[in-house]
Amino acid sequence: MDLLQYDFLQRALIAAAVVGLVTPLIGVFLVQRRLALLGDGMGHVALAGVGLAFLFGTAPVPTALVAAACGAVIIELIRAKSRTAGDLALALIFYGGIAGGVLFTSLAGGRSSAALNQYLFGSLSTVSATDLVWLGVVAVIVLVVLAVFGRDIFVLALDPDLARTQGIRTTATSMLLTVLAALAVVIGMRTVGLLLVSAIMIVPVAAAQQLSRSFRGTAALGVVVGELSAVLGLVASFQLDVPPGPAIVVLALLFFGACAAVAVPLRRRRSRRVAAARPAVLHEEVAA
Amino acid sequence: MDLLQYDFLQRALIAAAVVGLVTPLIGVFLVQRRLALLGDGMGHVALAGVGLAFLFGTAPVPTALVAAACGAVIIELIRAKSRTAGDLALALIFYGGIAGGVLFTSLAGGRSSAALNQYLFGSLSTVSATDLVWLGVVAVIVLVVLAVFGRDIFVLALDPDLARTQGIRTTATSMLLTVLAALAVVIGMRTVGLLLVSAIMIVPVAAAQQLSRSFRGTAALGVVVGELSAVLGLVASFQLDVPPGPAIVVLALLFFGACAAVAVPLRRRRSRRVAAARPAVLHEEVAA
Amino acid sequence: GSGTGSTGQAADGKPQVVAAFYPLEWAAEQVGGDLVDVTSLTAPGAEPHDLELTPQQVAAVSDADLVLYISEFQPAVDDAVAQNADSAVDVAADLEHLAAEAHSHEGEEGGDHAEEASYDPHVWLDPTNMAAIVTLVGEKLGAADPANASTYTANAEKAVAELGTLDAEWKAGTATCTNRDLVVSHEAFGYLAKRYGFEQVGVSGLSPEAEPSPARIAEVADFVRANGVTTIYFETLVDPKVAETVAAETGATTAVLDPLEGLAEGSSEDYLSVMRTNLETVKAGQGCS
Amino acid sequence: MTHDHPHATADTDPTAVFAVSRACVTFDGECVVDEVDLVIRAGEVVAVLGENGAGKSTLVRAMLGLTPLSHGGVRVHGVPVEQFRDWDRVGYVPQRLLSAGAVPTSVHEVVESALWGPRRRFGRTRRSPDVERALRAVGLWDRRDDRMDTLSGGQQRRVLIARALATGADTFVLDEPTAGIDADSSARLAATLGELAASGATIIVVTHELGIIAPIVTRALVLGRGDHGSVRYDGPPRREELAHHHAWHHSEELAPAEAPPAPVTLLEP
Amino acid sequence: MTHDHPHATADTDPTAVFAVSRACVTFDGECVVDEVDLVIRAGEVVAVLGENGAGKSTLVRAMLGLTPLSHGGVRVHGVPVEQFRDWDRVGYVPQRLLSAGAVPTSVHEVVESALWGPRRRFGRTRRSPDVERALRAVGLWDRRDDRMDTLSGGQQRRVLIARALATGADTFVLDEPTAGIDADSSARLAATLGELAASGATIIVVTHELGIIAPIVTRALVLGRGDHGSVRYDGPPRREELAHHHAWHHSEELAPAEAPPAPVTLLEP
Ligand SMILES: Nc1ncnc2c1ncn2[C@@H]1O[C@H](COP(=O)(O)OP(=O)(O)OP(=O)(O)O)[C@@H](O)[C@H]1O
Ligand SMILES: Nc1ncnc2c1ncn2[C@@H]1O[C@H](COP(=O)(O)OP(=O)(O)OP(=O)(O)O)[C@@H](O)[C@H]1O
Ligand SMILES: [Mg+2]
Ligand SMILES: [Mg+2]
Ligand SMILES: [Zn+2]
Repeated sequence: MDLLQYDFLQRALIAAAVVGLVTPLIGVFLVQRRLALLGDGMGHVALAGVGLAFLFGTAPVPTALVAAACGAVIIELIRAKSRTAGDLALALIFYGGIAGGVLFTSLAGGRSSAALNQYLFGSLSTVSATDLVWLGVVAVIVLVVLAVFGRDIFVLALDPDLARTQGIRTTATSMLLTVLAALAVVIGMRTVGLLLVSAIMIVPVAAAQQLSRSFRGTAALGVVVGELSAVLGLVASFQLDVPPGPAIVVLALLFFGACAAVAVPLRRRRSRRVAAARPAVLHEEVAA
Repeated sequence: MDLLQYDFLQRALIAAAVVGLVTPLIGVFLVQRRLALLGDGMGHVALAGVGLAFLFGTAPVPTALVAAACGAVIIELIRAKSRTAGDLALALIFYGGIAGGVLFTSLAGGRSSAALNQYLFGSLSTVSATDLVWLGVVAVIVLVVLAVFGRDIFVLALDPDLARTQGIRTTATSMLLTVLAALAVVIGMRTVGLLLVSAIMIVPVAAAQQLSRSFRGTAALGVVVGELSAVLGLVASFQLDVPPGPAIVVLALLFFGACAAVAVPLRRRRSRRVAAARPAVLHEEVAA
Repeated sequence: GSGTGSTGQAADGKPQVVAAFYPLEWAAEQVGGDLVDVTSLTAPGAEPHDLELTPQQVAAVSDADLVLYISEFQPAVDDAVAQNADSAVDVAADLEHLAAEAHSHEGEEGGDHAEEASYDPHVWLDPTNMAAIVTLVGEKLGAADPANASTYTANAEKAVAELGTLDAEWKAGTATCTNRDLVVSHEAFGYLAKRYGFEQVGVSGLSPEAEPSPARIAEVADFVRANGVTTIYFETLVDPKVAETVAAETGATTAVLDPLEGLAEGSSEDYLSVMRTNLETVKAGQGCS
Repeated sequence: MTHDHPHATADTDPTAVFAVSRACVTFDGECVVDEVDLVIRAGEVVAVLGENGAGKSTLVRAMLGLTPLSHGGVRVHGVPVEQFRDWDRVGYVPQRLLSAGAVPTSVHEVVESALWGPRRRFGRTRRSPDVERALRAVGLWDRRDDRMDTLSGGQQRRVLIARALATGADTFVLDEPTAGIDADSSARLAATLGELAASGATIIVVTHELGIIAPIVTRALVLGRGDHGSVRYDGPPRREELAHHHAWHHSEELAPAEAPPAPVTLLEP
Repeated sequence: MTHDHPHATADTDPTAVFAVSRACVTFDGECVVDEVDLVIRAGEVVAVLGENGAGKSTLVRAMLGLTPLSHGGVRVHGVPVEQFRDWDRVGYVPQRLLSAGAVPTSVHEVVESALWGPRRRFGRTRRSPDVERALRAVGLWDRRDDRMDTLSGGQQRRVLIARALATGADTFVLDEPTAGIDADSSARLAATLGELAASGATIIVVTHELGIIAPIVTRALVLGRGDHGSVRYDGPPRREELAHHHAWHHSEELAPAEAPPAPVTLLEP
């Protein structure tokens, strides 16, 4: 069967390519800041937002976006103001999101979570043209923000004190990253699905860092792995008649396994070369 | 209405008390090892296990347990063998669990996740006598294992090198913790629900560490907060007619907020006392 | 075990009936009228990941004189019933011909995308099944409250008659349909399709985690094109995106077919009126003029 | 090469690089830095001495705005530190090594990152001669592509020093830069700092071993718990006074009287 | 107070505390510790010297079984290190400070935890006199209830030293214990190590500044890249040889010829 014969598959392919390109670029910062599960956490907070929308009769998707952004800000505030590690702050928001979602809907008169979900869950196979526009807008926002502030975020993740003595506003900068991730996750879950967007943020980065010796290298390789997983995973899901989200994620996990497996021999080989090129370490240059 | 008039509420009260007592004791180690979201992750792996059970026609709950235990072991292996941080290893398992669950069930003929869930999700209001027995057995196992190996796990979390030079087998010990947590989560989700068991593991510990200056203090205060949240949350859920799991979790989060809020003034006051008691620091004792 | 507080009659002396979700609530109301208090657990299906009953609901289940539910539809209700209610009636299991139908249903669709449980629980979408349920409820209420047994029987018969009318309307309305393929985004309409001579073609399940596979969508799109299907149905409580995708792919239109798992808040509709709306939808969509 | 009398008011001095006035830092209700008045002028090389816990790191962190003051104020180049924006004039070496990040980071990236920040958002830094010069100055240019976390402890500290040097700043705050660093590298650092000082840079070095940097130090500051705030001594680095103020070996209880353990570094067997 | 000739085969020596034979550690294909043969006997006080990256930490970690050898072997008290079980005889101070845990941990708990492990699972350790003695030896007994992460860098290292002392071991491996530690505390540590040595303990100290511990050192080991494996020098701590082997100040390029920066610690102005 020819894949591109179907419009919906063309759209799915474009969406997968965009997600595979953009999300690992956010993910590499999230991994460095030890917020690898932020994606799923934001998903749950967005659900709580929909619950709130039911309760107060506001529009669900914007409320969800606002809730996720607030969740992102709260994570950073908890981190900054109290002695709480990043993953722990995330866990608080995560469980708070689930509990809040159930409570609010229960208070709003017992609508089930299925009702919540319809406002939030997309799937690669059902991406509409409007969805593509949304994805594109968010992708551009993400790329622009990272181009401008990515270096600041990197320095911050390296060491907050060093960042501050370079004039970087630490709390604002880390909020920027988290809010950006929240935005990407909420739009992504609405269009291509939560599993896909939150996992493709992280898994390719985990694969890339097995082989890489630098942050830039990790980001670049992460994008490659993300792209490959997204496109090949979509094709495979069509061939094997399985849902595309999980297929892509499983493929990315296979990439991770492969990278981890080759990491050891590769490291060995690479450095034999380096060792050969560097006969007397630390002795060739003297003080400048 | 009198709460204890109903058998099911008596059982719920007992279950809540057991969960509030035991899970923060696991949680304090998980938080220290930066696996605060392990609970939810194990839940998803267990779901993948049920998917596998559908595929191969095995018994769902034991398969889920085995899958969760394997997930726990894999997390520790990824950590030990590749350059992957704890939270990242957890994220891999987490997304792998979701993707695997969906794929397996899709391959097994498209049963929806509702079918998965019924094998795994319990609720405090519907705890049976058999569930109580299971909970009790797991609670005893957890308490015994922690009594015997808790100190080893602590040293390991402090510093793996120091642990090894004390003769502690590091990989085995950290697997022990993760598998123990997986066991507690799977039994807990089957009986009292995933949200409750995984959140009560973590949130009270986060609250306790705001006020505490020691690991023991955090564990003790965590149990107190866990117990209070569980019991009061259950009562509140009955009064307010909301589901008990989220009510308990929200109460625990309120405790966290309260602890974080009083932490600063309390620290200030406490230490003025210390300062008074210690006029010349570092000078009263000379080499032993 | 059962609740110690299961004293039978509540403060106002009326029998307490707890229905798991809307169609059963409707049945109980039709049969019980003003003589009973009917409450609904109204927690329609879906992700029990976070679905829990409140303790008061469980207490209501354990105190009730009659609990109406369908097993394997709502796990939380199953649990509550298993421990607390002597007076629970699984309306699907207690009716042998329904169970048998369910099994044959599984046999014919086995391996496909149909089931949420070991059988299709959406029995209430066939008015004749609903009639059987109403009759059953009449019997059970009569047993629980023998003093009013004859009223219940009379009420049940009246409701069965209305359901008969509904069935007749459906039969007549769908007799002339040019298209017999009912393409739905969630396969809740198996019994209905079978009764009125349609073939249900499902696109996917309803859960967010069970996203449809692209191959399946392509297959349905091909089917839609090949068979001249003009309308894809989605249900109220579930994301219409799947239906919209297939519709956009094929040029078909979408329409709402309500599976009646619950009523919208503040709705003045009831089972009969919703089923009649469904009939109009199907007539328009399947070319039955 | 002047220095202020301790406890001078400092707010008004226009030539001061750092002007600290009546600064206190309170942790958990306890004054760690207590009533410090201090002016550091351009071109000074200040050694900050004092026992562990004397508040050396806390003081320099407060001077950089990293630790909030409970009262008092700090001005950097005349501007309150909270409003100071010329951060590219400051190079800082923290006392602690970077914690191993979850994502691999190369030595070059760590040093290069010194050139990033609000003021220099779009420049290319990968081929910056500053980075190369700085890495060569600490003898680690050939390790530039290695992962930061595979370096030895001393090498990692040297990378952090290179990072501060790469900024091209004129003000340096180094918190124990020579701890765990070998003799060669210390000497090289001393030479580099000497050059910088000669070119007019202001340098603040927190240290426990004046040793190799002693020749370039123009002023010593001894911190500790005293009667009049945290500054015990502020003046030229004279042996007796420093010894008197506990900043250097004087441990009578432990060493034989009048024969303190010879500062000679090696035994003659 | 004897020492072995370098490159002696060591496997068979029954009195050896550590017997390292032809040990190599390879990171990323590069030999960091190369063909090391070494026997350390009970009662020796060995200083391990060498420039940053010479492999000092790697060697002692390999001796403790913390870093796997790519070939060769290590025996501890006659047992291959992988099978060694008497870990309560060994006290180790790592080079890096503990990373701040997510859960608060008190100083007392950190030190106390030295007494835990497979051999001593159920004893009470909260009132152990060992813990108190060790914390007093590093002058931090009054900080015992404070959170570890609120201590200064030097204080944290002293807690780690206390942790090693509290084990009651007879073998100590200290990786740069005096880096970042004040003079008083160093002197105190030297005194404590002297006592331990006098009582027959075996001590291995990795260091860049022999300074205050010089009097008790019986043997020096200089590591570095050489023609015959990593050990450049193994023998009594004699000044000239150490200087020759790069382990101590000899930086001709930087210091004025024939007048190396005086090891005197302070300037006379
Ligand atoms: N995990 C690792 N992976 C790769 N290389 C490593 C690793 N650990 C150490 N090295 C390299 O091995 C060499 C020796 O490191 P080691 O820590 O033993 O040095 P050291 O002598 O203790 O130095 P220092 O005085 O700085 O502590 C260094 O060049 C370092 O880069
Ligand atoms: N975050 C904190 N919370 C509480 N107390 C702290 C904190 N940071 C430092 N302190 C305390 O303040 C005092 C000074 O610490 P500081 O790090 O400034 O010492 P230092 O002079 O740099 O010592 P060292 O030579 O060990 O580096 C110490 O007693 C320390 O315990
Ligand atoms: Mg300091
Ligand atoms: Mg070292
Ligand atoms: Zn989830």
